[in-house]
Amino acid sequence: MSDDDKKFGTLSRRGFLKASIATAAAAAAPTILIRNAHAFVNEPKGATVTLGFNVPQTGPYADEGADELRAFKLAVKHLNGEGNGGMLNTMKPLSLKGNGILGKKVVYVTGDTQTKSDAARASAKRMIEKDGALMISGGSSSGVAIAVQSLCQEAGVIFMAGLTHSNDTTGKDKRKHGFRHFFNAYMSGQALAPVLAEEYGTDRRAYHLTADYTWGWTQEESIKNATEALGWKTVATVRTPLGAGDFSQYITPVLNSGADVLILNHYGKDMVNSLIQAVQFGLRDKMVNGKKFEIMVPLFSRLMAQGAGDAIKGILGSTNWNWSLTDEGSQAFVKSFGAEYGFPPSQAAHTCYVQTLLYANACEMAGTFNPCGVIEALEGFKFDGMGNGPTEYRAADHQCFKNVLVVRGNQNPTSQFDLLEVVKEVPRSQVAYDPKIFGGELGSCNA
Amino acid sequence: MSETSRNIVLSIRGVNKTFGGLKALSNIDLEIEEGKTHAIIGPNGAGKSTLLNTCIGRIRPDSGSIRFLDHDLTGGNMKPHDINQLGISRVFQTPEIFPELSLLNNVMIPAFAHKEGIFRFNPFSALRNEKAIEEETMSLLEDFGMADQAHHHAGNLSRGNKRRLELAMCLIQHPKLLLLDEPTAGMARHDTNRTIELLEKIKQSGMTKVIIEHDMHVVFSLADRISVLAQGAIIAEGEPNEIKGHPKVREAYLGSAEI
Amino acid sequence: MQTIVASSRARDILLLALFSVVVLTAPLWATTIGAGYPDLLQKFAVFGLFAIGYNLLFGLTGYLSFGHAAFLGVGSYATVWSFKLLTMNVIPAVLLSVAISALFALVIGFLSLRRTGIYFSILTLAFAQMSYNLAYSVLTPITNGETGLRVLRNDPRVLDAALGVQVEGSPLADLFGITLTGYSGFYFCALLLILGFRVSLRIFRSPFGMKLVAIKSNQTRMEYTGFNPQPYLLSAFVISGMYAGLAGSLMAIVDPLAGAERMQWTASGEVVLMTILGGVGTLIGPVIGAATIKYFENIFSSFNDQVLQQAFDFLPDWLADFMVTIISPFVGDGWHLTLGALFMVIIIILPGGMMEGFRRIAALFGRKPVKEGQA
Amino acid sequence: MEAILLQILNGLDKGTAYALIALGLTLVFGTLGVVNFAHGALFMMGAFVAVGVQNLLTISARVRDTSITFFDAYKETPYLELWWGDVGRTIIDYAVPISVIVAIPVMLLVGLAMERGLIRHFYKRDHADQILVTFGLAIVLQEIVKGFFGANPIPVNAPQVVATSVDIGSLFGLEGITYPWWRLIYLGFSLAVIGGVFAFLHFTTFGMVVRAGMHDREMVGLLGINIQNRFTIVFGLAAVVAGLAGTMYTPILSPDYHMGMEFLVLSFVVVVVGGMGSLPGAVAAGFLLGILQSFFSMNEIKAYLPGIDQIIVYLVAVIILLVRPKGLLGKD
Repeated sequence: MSDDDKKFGTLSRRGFLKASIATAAAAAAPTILIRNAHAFVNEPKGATVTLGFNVPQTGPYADEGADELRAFKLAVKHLNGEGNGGMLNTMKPLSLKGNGILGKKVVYVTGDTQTKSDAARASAKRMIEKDGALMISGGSSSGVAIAVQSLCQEAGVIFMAGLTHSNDTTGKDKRKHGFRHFFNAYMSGQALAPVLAEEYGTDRRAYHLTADYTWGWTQEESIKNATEALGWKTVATVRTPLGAGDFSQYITPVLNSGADVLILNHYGKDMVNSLIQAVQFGLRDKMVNGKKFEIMVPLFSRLMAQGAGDAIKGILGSTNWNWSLTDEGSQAFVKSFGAEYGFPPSQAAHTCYVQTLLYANACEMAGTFNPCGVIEALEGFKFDGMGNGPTEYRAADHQCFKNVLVVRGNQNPTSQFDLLEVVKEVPRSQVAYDPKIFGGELGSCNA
Repeated sequence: MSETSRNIVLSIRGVNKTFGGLKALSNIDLEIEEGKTHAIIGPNGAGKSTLLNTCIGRIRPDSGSIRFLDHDLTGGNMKPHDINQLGISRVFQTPEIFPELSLLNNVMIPAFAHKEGIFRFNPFSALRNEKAIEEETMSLLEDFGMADQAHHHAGNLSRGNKRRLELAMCLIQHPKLLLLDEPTAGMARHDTNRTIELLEKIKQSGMTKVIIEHDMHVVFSLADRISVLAQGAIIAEGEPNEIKGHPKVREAYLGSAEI
Repeated sequence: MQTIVASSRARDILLLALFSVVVLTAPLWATTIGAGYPDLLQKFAVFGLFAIGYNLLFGLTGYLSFGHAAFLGVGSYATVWSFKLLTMNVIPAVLLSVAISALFALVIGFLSLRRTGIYFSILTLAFAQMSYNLAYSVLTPITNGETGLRVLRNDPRVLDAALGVQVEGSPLADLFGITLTGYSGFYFCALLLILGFRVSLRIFRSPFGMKLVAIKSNQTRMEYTGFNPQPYLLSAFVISGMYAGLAGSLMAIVDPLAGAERMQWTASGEVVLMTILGGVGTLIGPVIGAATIKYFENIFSSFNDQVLQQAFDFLPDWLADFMVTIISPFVGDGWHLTLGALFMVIIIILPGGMMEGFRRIAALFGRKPVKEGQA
Repeated sequence: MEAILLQILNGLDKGTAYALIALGLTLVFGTLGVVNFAHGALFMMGAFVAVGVQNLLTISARVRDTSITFFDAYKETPYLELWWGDVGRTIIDYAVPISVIVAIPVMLLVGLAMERGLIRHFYKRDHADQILVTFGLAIVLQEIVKGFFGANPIPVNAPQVVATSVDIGSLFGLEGITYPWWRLIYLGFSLAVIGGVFAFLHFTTFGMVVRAGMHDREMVGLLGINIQNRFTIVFGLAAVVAGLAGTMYTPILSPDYHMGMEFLVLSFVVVVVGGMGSLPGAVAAGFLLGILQSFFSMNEIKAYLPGIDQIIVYLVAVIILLVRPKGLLGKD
């Protein structure tokens, strides 16, 4: 290392993609950009503003991604003053005027995350570098969300997370540029605990099967802490390989372990398969320790519940949102979505729709697209009328705090969409926590 | 039988080999003299191929010893490339060449092997700088009358020409012993004759050769000495003339054959 | 396929010069096909390098490895760890990555090359899958599992610390003061791609390369010719593993993150497909194959109805709608379908991949068919 | 003790699943010399035959749920149930067994079409070309299924009477060994299919010719036997076996369009560990890997070797291939 390196080393380490983005327009020489003092990445110059919707279009979560994309398109419509306005009619406080964002028409670009971090980042980079997207949203796994969130931080654009449930997204991996409306594993545990105590008592022995990766671990930890606080014992926590398909070798040891509750920290296909198979093994017909054996899935999604069929009936879990909610905001959204597509939105669609509106609203509040201004507007923003009751974007970790739903697989569905019944809407105060418990630091605005 | 004045290249003494219960080789004694062409003949299943593979240390005999020059090959654990590096080159029953490569490259590769040994890591030296080897190869191909096809794919050659190419690949290594496993098997008469011509030329160069052959015409045109193998044992050995008249041979092998 | 000696030095220099010009001007011409932005150009270069290296094994020796993604992943992890522990300068990172992936390749190659054919393929696959499964789960302390290993501001970076270099904002890879992101990152990758191409060219033209082809052509003859194929195969395996490691390192340099899924069998399969699609055993084919697949993945997947509608704006409405209806199943979330169909069509029409197509086109225009190896 | 017995059952169950897929793969390789990356897609298509049959049987009269006003939600009652009451309900309940009957001709047709239309033109081509074309085909088939059925897993139920588990421990005087009916049925069914394939290949003239062809293709051709047509049928057979495996597996694993790819790699490992082209080898390797995978997932073992269940299949594959060059039962 030379002296030169010392001299330039600190100077040249600038914002991640900035140089490239500016030159992308000029498209040629490898120049290092000298940034104009007031500009920010992808500042919209014309009559439109571009948002990037990055969802899984291939792979196991493609249906979830498709539903997210529907919600995004609907949100864009409503922002541009088309359609019936959806939640623009119910959101409080509202700065949006139905004429786009800050008078600019909203357009969007889409991409395929393939539920892989590398592909998701490549897709997000395309949106930022080529298409000039100011905000990226979407995703259906925590690994992808965290990877894209840190990319957006480096690139100096806003990331409005889609479906991501890991504590890490707004915990140890939180970023100044990333915002999450979806709830997390800790909240699932806190919301479920009182219901579990009520339904199953405080003297239970739990057996965890956990998907062997980051999200699974954080959920296992959160649920374990919450249930042990109730007085439950944890018999065993067993890690299962992601995408195991056949879980029989993990389920049979449960039979004679002395446990009387099985907790499946699985999502997506793993959840579908492990749940179906656990039911086939007759776990739910068993009596253990004088109690009826129960199975629990801490994170539910309606789309995945469909895949589990009858096995889901009577199973307890938590969810961010369900279309059957009757508050004004949820109704408005379900109505718009149903009219547009002919079926109800999923929780993934809901969170993506809300995130888009929140971003747009923040821009209006800030009066600028400058991410620093937008971040400031979003931090500590209190709103209502978007489902889940009064909600706050906490400034300390960019996590939304709102009511969490505890749901149960519906025993007697009245329609093909009526899969989950809401057992309890756990108030936000019960699921709140001190942001310090997960560590991590937001960093600073990068624009 | 052996005299000290003669130079023995390959010497096989008392070799026995059984597969399962089957006696494949029984008490074989064989000496190959330098500069001579030694033919091994015998009916199908007589054990010719087993003998050949035992000779070069590919098959371990149950008893007996095999010496090639100063090397003991009795252990039977020789790798083909080690055998070659000792100076034994081999022509197969069906020509083994590099069909995807040009004739030139086909012959250059054994030339490199001769020069470099079993392994040399030289990914950055340019092939076109290897002029000496290229020239040597070209002149050999000229001798074989194949120079005009030097840049053609070897895979497109006729069977006879493939055999000739394979011979060239062996000769460029100047082997101390050349093994020919039925060099004219499956060839048309015309190709056979051309091959014999070629082998006669090589014979004049004084190279030691072992030929395993079916075709008596070939054997009697080329061989200095002939061993006759039947049911795993050598039943007769001698000059071609001796063999022609040998009653045991006629009985066991040549009975109906035209000589 | 190969008439190796026949290529003259002048032709090789011309080929290398042409290749360099095309690569270095990519930001200009790629814009016309919507690929002119740094990330995709970087991907072209990185995966081109990966495929060139893979082709040195598969194309020359015919040994089909199904585990090369493991070396890519190892290269990425090594680079990120170098960024975390040593310095943000890329030189140690690249060297470390190449060295470690060479070591991995040496061990895996030594064991796998004891077998041939599909048995070899499955051995490499097994090693790579073990690496991936472990990296995703129990090795999380080293790999950071699903989330991926990232460079953080408060990492020790002992060399930088000793030299008093400080990082403001997110730490970024640099080369003595040049930040290697965006276009500068692409040019760094491009230079290494050209270097990698040149090395590949030399190997193709060397006695060593000729011997590798000979092993593919007839291993029995090769052995009886006096060469021991094992060290040759192992050298080729390690060299191509080093290419993979370098590619992995570059991936982590232009975007400092290393995820386990880079090592999955699908990633190994991807480089196999790239190589076959472009043309196995050809010099340029693998690069073209790599660019094609990455183009589909990043550009075709981004076409949505809105984009299509704009593209067909010039047509009358009914026709535009019709076109959008026809095309939309094949783009956006249907990009996989198009890619799969492309694989089939190309290989049905053109045994030997896209390079075969170019050769035929050249022949159509009356030129003497350019033989690969001479080209 | 019970734990070990249960794991053996789990292992056998997994083993049959692997073996069934591997069987066709190895048959096709052994006879046709084709590395078929679309074989997993055949398994997936078999599963979707069950989905299709279930969907057909449950074509429903729909009664609007009037409580929902924003979109059309229906309470669905299958016509079969409306028309025939309990009989109809029973027919729907038996969707999977019915699918098995449907799957045989459907998969046979798929297999024949695939061989005639595509695979046959690739016999003489490089393995590289075969890989690319069959991989492309697998993607295309997959995406077509996705287009029709979506990407989510779709539940398919086993008939009610066998949807839960049975106390098999009582048979042996042991306690606490319950095992799902359907898995036992699957095990029995698979063994029957495997047995059937073996019997077919060993005791029919057709099978003997095919086996001879596996040893020496040219020789059989020289005998004046039209081996080509037989190979077409072999491919069809392989497709049927893979398809049946998929159909029968649906109650255990909700099918989705991607499931074939996930089984593909594992079945290749099974085939190769067993010895490429060896049918008994594929079955033996299937059972071996299935049982080992089950055992190494036990907490008692994972406590000492964390993560071992993640890699055990591959680790065993490596060891076997290093010890036995041509797999368990492969021939040199």
